Amino acid sequence: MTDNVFRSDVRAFLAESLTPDIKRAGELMTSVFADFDATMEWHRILYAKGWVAPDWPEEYGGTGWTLSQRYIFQEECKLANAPALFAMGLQMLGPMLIRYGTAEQKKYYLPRMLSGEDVWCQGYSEPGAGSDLASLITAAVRDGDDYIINGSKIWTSYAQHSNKIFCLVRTAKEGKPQAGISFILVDMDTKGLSVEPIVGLDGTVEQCQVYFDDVRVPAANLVGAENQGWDVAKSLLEFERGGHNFTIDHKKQMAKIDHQASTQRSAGGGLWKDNPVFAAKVADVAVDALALEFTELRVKGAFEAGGNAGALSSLIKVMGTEIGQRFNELSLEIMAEHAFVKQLDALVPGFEGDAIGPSCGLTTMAEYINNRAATIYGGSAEIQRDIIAKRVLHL
Amino acid sequence: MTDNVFRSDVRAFLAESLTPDIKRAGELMTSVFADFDATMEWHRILYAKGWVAPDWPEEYGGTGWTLSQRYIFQEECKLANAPALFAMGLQMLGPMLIRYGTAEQKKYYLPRMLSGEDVWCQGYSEPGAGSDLASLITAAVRDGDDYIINGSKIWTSYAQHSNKIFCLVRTAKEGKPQAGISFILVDMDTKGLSVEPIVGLDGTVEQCQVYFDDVRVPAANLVGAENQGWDVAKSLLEFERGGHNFTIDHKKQMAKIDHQASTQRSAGGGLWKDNPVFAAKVADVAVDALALEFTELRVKGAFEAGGNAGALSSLIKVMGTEIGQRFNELSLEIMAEHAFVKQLDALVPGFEGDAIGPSCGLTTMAEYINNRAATIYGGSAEIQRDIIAKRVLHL
Amino acid sequence: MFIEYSEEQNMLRDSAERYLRDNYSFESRQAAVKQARGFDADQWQTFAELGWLAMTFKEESDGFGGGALETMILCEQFGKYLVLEPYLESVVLVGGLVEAGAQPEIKQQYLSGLIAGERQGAFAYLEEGAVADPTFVQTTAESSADGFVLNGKKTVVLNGPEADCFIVSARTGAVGQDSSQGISLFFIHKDTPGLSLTQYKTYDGRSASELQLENVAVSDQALVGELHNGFATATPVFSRAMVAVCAEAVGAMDALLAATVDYTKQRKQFGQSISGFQVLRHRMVDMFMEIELTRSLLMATAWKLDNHAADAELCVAALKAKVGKAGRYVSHNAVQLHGGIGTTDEFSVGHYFKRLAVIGVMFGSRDSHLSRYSQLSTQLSVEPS
Amino acid sequence: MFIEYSEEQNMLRDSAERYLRDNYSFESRQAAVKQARGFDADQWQTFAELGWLAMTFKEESDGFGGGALETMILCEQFGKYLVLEPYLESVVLVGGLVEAGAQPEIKQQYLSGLIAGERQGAFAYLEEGAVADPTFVQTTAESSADGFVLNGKKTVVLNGPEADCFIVSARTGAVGQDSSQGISLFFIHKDTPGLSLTQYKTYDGRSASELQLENVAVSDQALVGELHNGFATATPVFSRAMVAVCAEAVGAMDALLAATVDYTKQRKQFGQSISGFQVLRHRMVDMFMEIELTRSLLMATAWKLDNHAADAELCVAALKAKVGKAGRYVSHNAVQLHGGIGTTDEFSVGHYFKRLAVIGVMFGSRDSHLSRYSQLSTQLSVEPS
Repeated sequence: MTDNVFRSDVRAFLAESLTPDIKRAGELMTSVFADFDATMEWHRILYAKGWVAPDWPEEYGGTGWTLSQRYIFQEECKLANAPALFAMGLQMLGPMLIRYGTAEQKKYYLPRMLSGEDVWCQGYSEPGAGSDLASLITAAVRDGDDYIINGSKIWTSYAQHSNKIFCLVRTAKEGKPQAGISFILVDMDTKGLSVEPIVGLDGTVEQCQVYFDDVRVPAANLVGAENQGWDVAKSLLEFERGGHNFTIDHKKQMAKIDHQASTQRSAGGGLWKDNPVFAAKVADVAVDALALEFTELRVKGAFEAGGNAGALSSLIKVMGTEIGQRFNELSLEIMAEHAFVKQLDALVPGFEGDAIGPSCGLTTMAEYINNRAATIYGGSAEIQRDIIAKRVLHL
Repeated sequence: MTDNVFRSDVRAFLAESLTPDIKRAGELMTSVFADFDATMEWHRILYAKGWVAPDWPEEYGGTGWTLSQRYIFQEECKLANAPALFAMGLQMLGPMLIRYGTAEQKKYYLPRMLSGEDVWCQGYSEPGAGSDLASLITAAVRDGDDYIINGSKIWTSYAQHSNKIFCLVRTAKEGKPQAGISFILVDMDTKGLSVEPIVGLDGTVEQCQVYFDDVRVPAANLVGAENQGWDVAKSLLEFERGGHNFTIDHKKQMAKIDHQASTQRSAGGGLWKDNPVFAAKVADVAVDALALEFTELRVKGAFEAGGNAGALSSLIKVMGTEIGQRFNELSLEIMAEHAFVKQLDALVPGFEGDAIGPSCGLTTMAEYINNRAATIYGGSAEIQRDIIAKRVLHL
Repeated sequence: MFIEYSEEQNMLRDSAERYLRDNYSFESRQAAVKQARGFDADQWQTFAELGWLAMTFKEESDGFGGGALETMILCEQFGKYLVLEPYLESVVLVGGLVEAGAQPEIKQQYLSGLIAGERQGAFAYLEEGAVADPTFVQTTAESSADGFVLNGKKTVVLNGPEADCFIVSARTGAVGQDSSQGISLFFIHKDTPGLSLTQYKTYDGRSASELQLENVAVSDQALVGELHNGFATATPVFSRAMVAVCAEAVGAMDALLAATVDYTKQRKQFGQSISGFQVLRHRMVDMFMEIELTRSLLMATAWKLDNHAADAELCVAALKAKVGKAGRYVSHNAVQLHGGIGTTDEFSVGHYFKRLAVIGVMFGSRDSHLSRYSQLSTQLSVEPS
Repeated sequence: MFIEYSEEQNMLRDSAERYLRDNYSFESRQAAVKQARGFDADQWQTFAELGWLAMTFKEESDGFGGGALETMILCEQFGKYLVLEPYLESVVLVGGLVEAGAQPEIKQQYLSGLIAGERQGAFAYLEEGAVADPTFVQTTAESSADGFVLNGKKTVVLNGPEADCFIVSARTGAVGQDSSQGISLFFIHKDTPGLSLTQYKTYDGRSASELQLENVAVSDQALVGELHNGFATATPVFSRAMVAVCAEAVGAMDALLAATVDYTKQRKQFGQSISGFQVLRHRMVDMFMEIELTRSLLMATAWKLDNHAADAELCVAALKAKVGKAGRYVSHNAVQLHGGIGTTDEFSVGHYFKRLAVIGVMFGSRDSHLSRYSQLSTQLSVEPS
């Protein structure tokens, strides 16, 4: 099948399968997460189609697509405003289980992950261990066939919606901090585990803190050997991953700005799109976004040729998030006072009232606010630069 | 005398005393230094008037002006395009001698400095000791009533024109690096001392390297006690000095850009001044320059009130140089290809040929090139930020 | 110049600082945000009793005769403590407009109430799709037998839900060469028939509303300022309002820098305080420099406005542009250096960030003020100081 | 896309890299700068022998049929080694114009000489006070019995002192709606009566001249491209020239980053390599990122030009704008991190900096290209890749 035929097939499927509410959830995303219910509905639709985990090996439920097809699928989903699937299971835990899990773990967990029966969240960060993840202290102490876990995890996205959590826990205090860490799977219903939501600056809850108070977990839930958890987790934080792909997001941001600039008046009475100073600023960001697009293609080219492009991968994370933030700032400049209006109900798909102000400004402030986190989570911009300095420039 | 009357007096004096060639030397400055001969001619004129060292105490030859009058004098000199006097004697060594020199040293050196008979250069930096000045290794070893100096100094401005040099030299290797440094005065004619010019990027020579090969200097030339040289030198590097004053320089740069923008055509055919994107960029820098002007006035106000404004002084150095560089970049954007032309002869006062291209672009490239050093010398922008972090933010 | 503060001004600053420090905790502020009302009426009453609301009105209006400097002094502290109360909307904007241009009857009836904190005002000057351009006015005021009849819709009327009275801009004449021509201002009581509100909260913890006007009839006495030339009255009030929000921004930035310095000293990662990382240290130095440059512009601008300096408006434009840049730089980096907790509702850092986001685009974007700066600076050069 | 290099292209890059590394030291380059001529004629001859000068001409012109990608591959190496020889002026610009638009007689007489490195060319298209606008042409070419008579003055004609022949833009018709209308290009031999030069050096170590034309009579054969529409011929040549200088910039930036990484590792202050300072490390990371983003744009642009993609010109504008920013950022910081020695004639760093300063504003400023990007992007959206 040529890529073009494949693209048409994906488009046809999306056109027919995306319900208005699911699509609306995608349009109303103000962070990397969409409305949870709509997202899970979409998850189940993709599962039914067999397209829920394109990046997995076919034998575990993947699609067997080429790299190019996977890119196209991702692109088309975003362009059609499909909500992003919740990634902690499919993108994070899945691949680690496939590589490090026991036969039993794979057999039990992978199908439930694909079907959406299990919703996973990630327990890595702790209040005292953010950028310096290896300093985590949540402890798992062996007690017969179980571990007993005490401590707390923070920035656990959508923990309030999840029934399972995978955690890094400390099982030994000797040696280098990384050496005593284990990777373990925990049922959220276990006694002693509690979840406290963290209200974000936009007024919604996406993050939680998860507390462990003598939480008893079977030792069979360990992934990899005891004290080898760092390696398990690191396999997905690997430098060489080419997973970042910001171009479609940037293009959607750009299209939004074009629309805003074509409808909103700037000082002096003309439309924003006719303001040369604003146009120059947009062009400045657009040029960087274009340069990043071609950089992503270089990476894709390298992957297709069987190589990797490690250096460029970290660059893409840093530049992709910073360019995104610059687009947010431009949107806020246009929408200005319109963006002040806080109407969280209008951001939920299915809202039937009249939203206040121009609809193109509905998400502006929440996106601007929430996207500040993009340079903090998953390795802050500063940590990324440290990494590039060390691994790429060998400084 | 009111400040306004004083200002008129200064203006009248400048109008009558600045010869065309001296003024031209001021106009053609492409760095902090003007043509040496014209500068010394102006030095002698000011000396004859008694105005060569306004910042010195009256008993040593100062003018007895108020702080405000000294600012006015500085402003008017710059506005009239008087060349900046060579500062190493009058601004640097003079005040140190007044504070730390022996009676004999003051009696001998200060009058010769005022008259211009002695031209001083400064021997601080060494090839291996730039930002980390205290690591200097040029050594002075006591031998009877003399010291014998061996080593080398670099970035010695106008050493080729100077007959005297003041140096920091190592007289002890024990203790903290700062502890074994002495401050000494050296005659440039002394046997074993040699000067090698350093050609700058614009093709002219302002800096030199000075070599000391068994240079014998009387111990009486020490300023302050042996091994106390760091304190002597530091008295002028003091954080609390309010000496920086960039506003007039920025206004002159701004006026130059206004002139260039009013005569040169931008892409599309209009003049640069009518290009809204360029105007916005100019305004952006101009706003920062205005903010810095008011900051300088805050510092001046604090000094007049008998206080100091240490934190703001370091800010002024950093921002003043960086704003200056941004103006240089704007000029280069306007003059573009015209700025490529290298015509060093036309930059010397008294040049009588026809210069190539618009006269407003004559100094553009040299200024742009030379001003990169402004964030390097006298404590690099990075060192300044380290200082502010430590002393102001107490980090 | 440069400014020396009078003893009264120093006292005002010190007392405002002291009162807010002791009585305006972040926790109580957040509790007020969660109320329907959106601010603490008791606080507002205390502000009135402390004389803050009267501070900048003329003595003949029963004020204390203060100017832009006093506005600045108060608002800087309001910014530092994230004060929610509608000083900007009710006092600076509506109070300022009423004092400057309301007819005697209205002035007599309402001004003392505004000054005493008994009445609240809101200025309705924006319309949908054109918030960057307050001269884009489609709301009309047609002349009638005994006054005017207004029709139209105003958007993002800050403090609208709390207001007893509104000042509304409406078109009474054709658009002239100067786009602000043909616009008049009207004082309208909230109970006037035909006026209706849609209320909501704003991201920075305040309240605002949409304002519909359907055949709202007002008397001649409702006119504020000149007919067709309401901007002659509004422009100086906007200038004062820009000083107010810029002072608030400086106070907020001070608070953010202090919090960031403090946090980075305490927060340990990789076995050391993160303030030990040079990149973070320099970032905080750059925050410091942006703040001090802004402060210099702020002080000079307030002083120049009070002294009717020829370049006062130029400085207002410079100041608002600078606040747009500095506010973004400082708040973005404060959040960045706080990491995760900077993005939560629970810590104050994020609330300063949101307030600075709002101030940065309010009353015109940074670029529009740079453009105004360019225009004004070709008209005059900055006066020698 | 994305590009896969052919075996020939890989060989070209490797051989250029190898030759220059072994034969084009910074010291010999500086020796050439100090000569009257401004470049090394032996080097130029070798470049011709290596086939570099013929690389991008059509096979019917005795070239190797290469395109923008080959131009890019060569110029990137020229930038890396600060090559002085006038490849841009003589081959890309004049060679390109002659091949594209010269009359058969001229083409036959001169093109092989240019390709063989025996003749040099210079493109005289700028006039005083309007270097940002090549359509500002006051030099006139009046029609005469057997051709044209040119009068006027051209400025900053790069490689002018070395040129055997010039291509000169002159006005033959009125300014049209499109400001480039009414301009024609003429091929003029340096010995033509009425032509005179004022020669000088440029800050980046090259030579240039002012060009006076006093009743310079040329035949009809001198016309290059269409009458009144010389820009139809010049525009694609300018695009190629922008790829050339941007590739040179990428090579120069690569060299600067490598030198800076190297220097900061060696340079010790405060008891450690200065590469240990986090601020400097991150600065170098930002340099690296600017370079790689620029490289991506460069490769894509060259590829798109060769493939006549609809968005090729859009990419050219993006590329030139990006080089303006990246070149400044990288070169300023390379100098800054080298400290004093970065400001001297003796070390290569400052010479890369000067060359990047020149490239940054040549063929239009960053802003003019951003503006062109805006215009073009409203006309078409970037093609799916």
